[in-house]
Amino acid sequence: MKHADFIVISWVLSFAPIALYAWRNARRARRLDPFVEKSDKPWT
Amino acid sequence: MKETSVVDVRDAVVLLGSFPALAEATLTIGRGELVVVQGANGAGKTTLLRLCAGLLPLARGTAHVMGHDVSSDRAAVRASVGFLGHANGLYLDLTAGENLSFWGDVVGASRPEVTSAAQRMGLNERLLSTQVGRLSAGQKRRTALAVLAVRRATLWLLDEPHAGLDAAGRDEIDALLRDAVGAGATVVVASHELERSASLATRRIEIVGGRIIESGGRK
Amino acid sequence: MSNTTTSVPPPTRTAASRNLGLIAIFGSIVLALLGLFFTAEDVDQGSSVRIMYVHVPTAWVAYLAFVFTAVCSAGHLWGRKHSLNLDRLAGASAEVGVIFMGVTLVTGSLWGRLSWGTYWQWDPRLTTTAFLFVTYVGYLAVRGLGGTQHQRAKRSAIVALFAVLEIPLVHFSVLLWRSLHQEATVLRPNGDVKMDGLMLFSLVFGVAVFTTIFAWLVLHRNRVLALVDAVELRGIDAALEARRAEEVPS
Amino acid sequence: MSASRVVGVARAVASKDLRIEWRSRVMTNQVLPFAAIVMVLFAFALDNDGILQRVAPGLVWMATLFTSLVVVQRSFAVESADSAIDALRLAGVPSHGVYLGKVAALVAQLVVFEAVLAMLALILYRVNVDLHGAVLLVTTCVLGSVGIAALAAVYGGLSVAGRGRETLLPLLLLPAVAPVLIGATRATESAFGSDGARTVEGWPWVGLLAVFGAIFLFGGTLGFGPLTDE
Repeated sequence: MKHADFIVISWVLSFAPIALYAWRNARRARRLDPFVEKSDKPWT
Repeated sequence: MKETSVVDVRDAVVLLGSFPALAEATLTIGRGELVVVQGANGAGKTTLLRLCAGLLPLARGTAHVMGHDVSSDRAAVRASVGFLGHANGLYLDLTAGENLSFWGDVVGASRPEVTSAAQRMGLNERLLSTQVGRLSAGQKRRTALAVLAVRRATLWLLDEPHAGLDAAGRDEIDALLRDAVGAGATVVVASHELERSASLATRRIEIVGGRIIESGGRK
Repeated sequence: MSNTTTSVPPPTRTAASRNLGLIAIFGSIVLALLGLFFTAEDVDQGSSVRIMYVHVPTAWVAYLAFVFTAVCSAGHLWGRKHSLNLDRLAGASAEVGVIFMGVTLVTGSLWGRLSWGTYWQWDPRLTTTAFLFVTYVGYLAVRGLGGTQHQRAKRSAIVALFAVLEIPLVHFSVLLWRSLHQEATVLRPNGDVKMDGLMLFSLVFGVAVFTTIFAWLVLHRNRVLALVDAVELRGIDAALEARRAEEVPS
Repeated sequence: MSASRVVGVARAVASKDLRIEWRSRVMTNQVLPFAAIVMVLFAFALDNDGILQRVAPGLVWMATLFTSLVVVQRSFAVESADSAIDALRLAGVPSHGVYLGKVAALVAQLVVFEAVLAMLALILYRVNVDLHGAVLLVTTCVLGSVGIAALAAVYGGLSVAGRGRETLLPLLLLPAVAPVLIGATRATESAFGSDGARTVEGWPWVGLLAVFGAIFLFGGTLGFGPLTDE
């Protein structure tokens, strides 16, 4: 591998898990939404 | 109000995992009563006793034992309660005598107190020097009751204390419970044996589906 | 996944969290431009210094997350209300911290491959980080043990305080341990570099960007955990109904 | 909660634990042979006399750590076998006393194991120890055991006393005892004279072990009660 590859891989591996985590989190929230009521979401 | 009743449980919900073993149970027990709790397996008898002993957290409702809040002041509740569940709470590798003197040391009971508790439960020298793991079910139970006596509990919570005992053993336990009530203790016994508990109890209550239904009134 | 489910905004979104997310994304793009293109190469490290702009911020934020977890846990334990929300914040922060720390370990070893010629070096900071990663994986396992929400909160709060206590102890002991074998680290670059203005700015900017990402993730995660707990409580209502319907045997 | 009450409970719990272990012989008949075979297996795995002498201190402490996992699980399995742990919670017993008693019994057992492991290292790995080294070794074993036991009792109470969580114990305990492992191994290296280390160099590590032990013991005393009382 070339020098530049390491750097690109580092950056990708930094942001990919974060994006995956955020996406899964949003999906979880959408799935839970039908089972709760507005009073369970004090932030809205 | 809370001072006069030994147990005061209101709308108590207790969860085992996500299963409500107690579903808004309400119960008041006064000083000096000998209450028998009846109900089918899974009705919530054991859970009720464990709640009163401060061993289970309350999901909803309130529970006071000897005036102490079970959810916030468990240490005070436990200090005054003697609980005997399906397990005896003994160390199987130690002898009955070693078990008794360990609990005596831990709660600060004197040697004569330990000896007299052993005598009252009919534990002779031979039994006291036998490892608990080698004792019969009834002998283990008697050892466990002797431990309760050493602990000088004022509220006795017994879960199926007659289980696995022969007729003589059952009579012994009944006599002991009457003695304890006579000495000022309050006793709650969970049992599914109707005729035996009928002769013993000053009051019977029935528990169905995690809720308490008063059946037999005071005698 | 169908279009309709993804187009609906998640129920954890508010205007504030949305703006925070946009700032985080915009910041990440600027950071990438700075780190990958505009900054110069380091005199000693060459272009491998470009890994530092993600490696150092994620490491910092991971430690920040663990300290935040400890603060929330202490707040839960000693607060008068024993707030479950503080417990959920602690859990959310630890989860994000573990992810960031995992990222730190991966980028750290990639950087090590370039600078040291090896993926792993028993460098005190790297070693401490690896230990803490495992420690907080353990913390998350403790959170999953079950019981009531208050049991979970109390139990995990105490474990969190133990874990944060381990940070200085492990780091200190690993430092002492390494000081015996110094040849390895003295001859090789250890990650501290002399930086010019733009490089230093990019690094600090990176810390700010990742802190924003952290705040955004924790905000959402905390709300999802609140939903999970709420669903559990609503499940109790249903179970109570079912239990009441049990027939009284005749 | 008076201090004498705590000490009384600690003494009762410790002597009870040690009596159970003495009576059941699980330690002598099962755990000790396990520790010995680990030491022999290390010799097979590192098939070289020179290496064995150099790494002997590390092997002794690794074997100690593995053994401690078994010992701790056993220590709390005894409590949960017939729900004695419930009885302890119910007896209004100060949890500090239970904790300190458990730690004391664990330390006593670990020191015995370490003594045997060190003897095995002397014999199997041909390590030499002079008198000064022996004193250092004993001090290290006692203080190292305190550090391990102080943490192990907390995490053991959390993971073993609550049914079916035994697998959590190594995950929680092993990273946390890393500082103790480092300090104890270095001190033992000095005692064994491994790799040219001099005996006097070991004492600062012993000081470090004392500090770790004190911190963990303090934290454990505070945390054990709320953590095991559910």
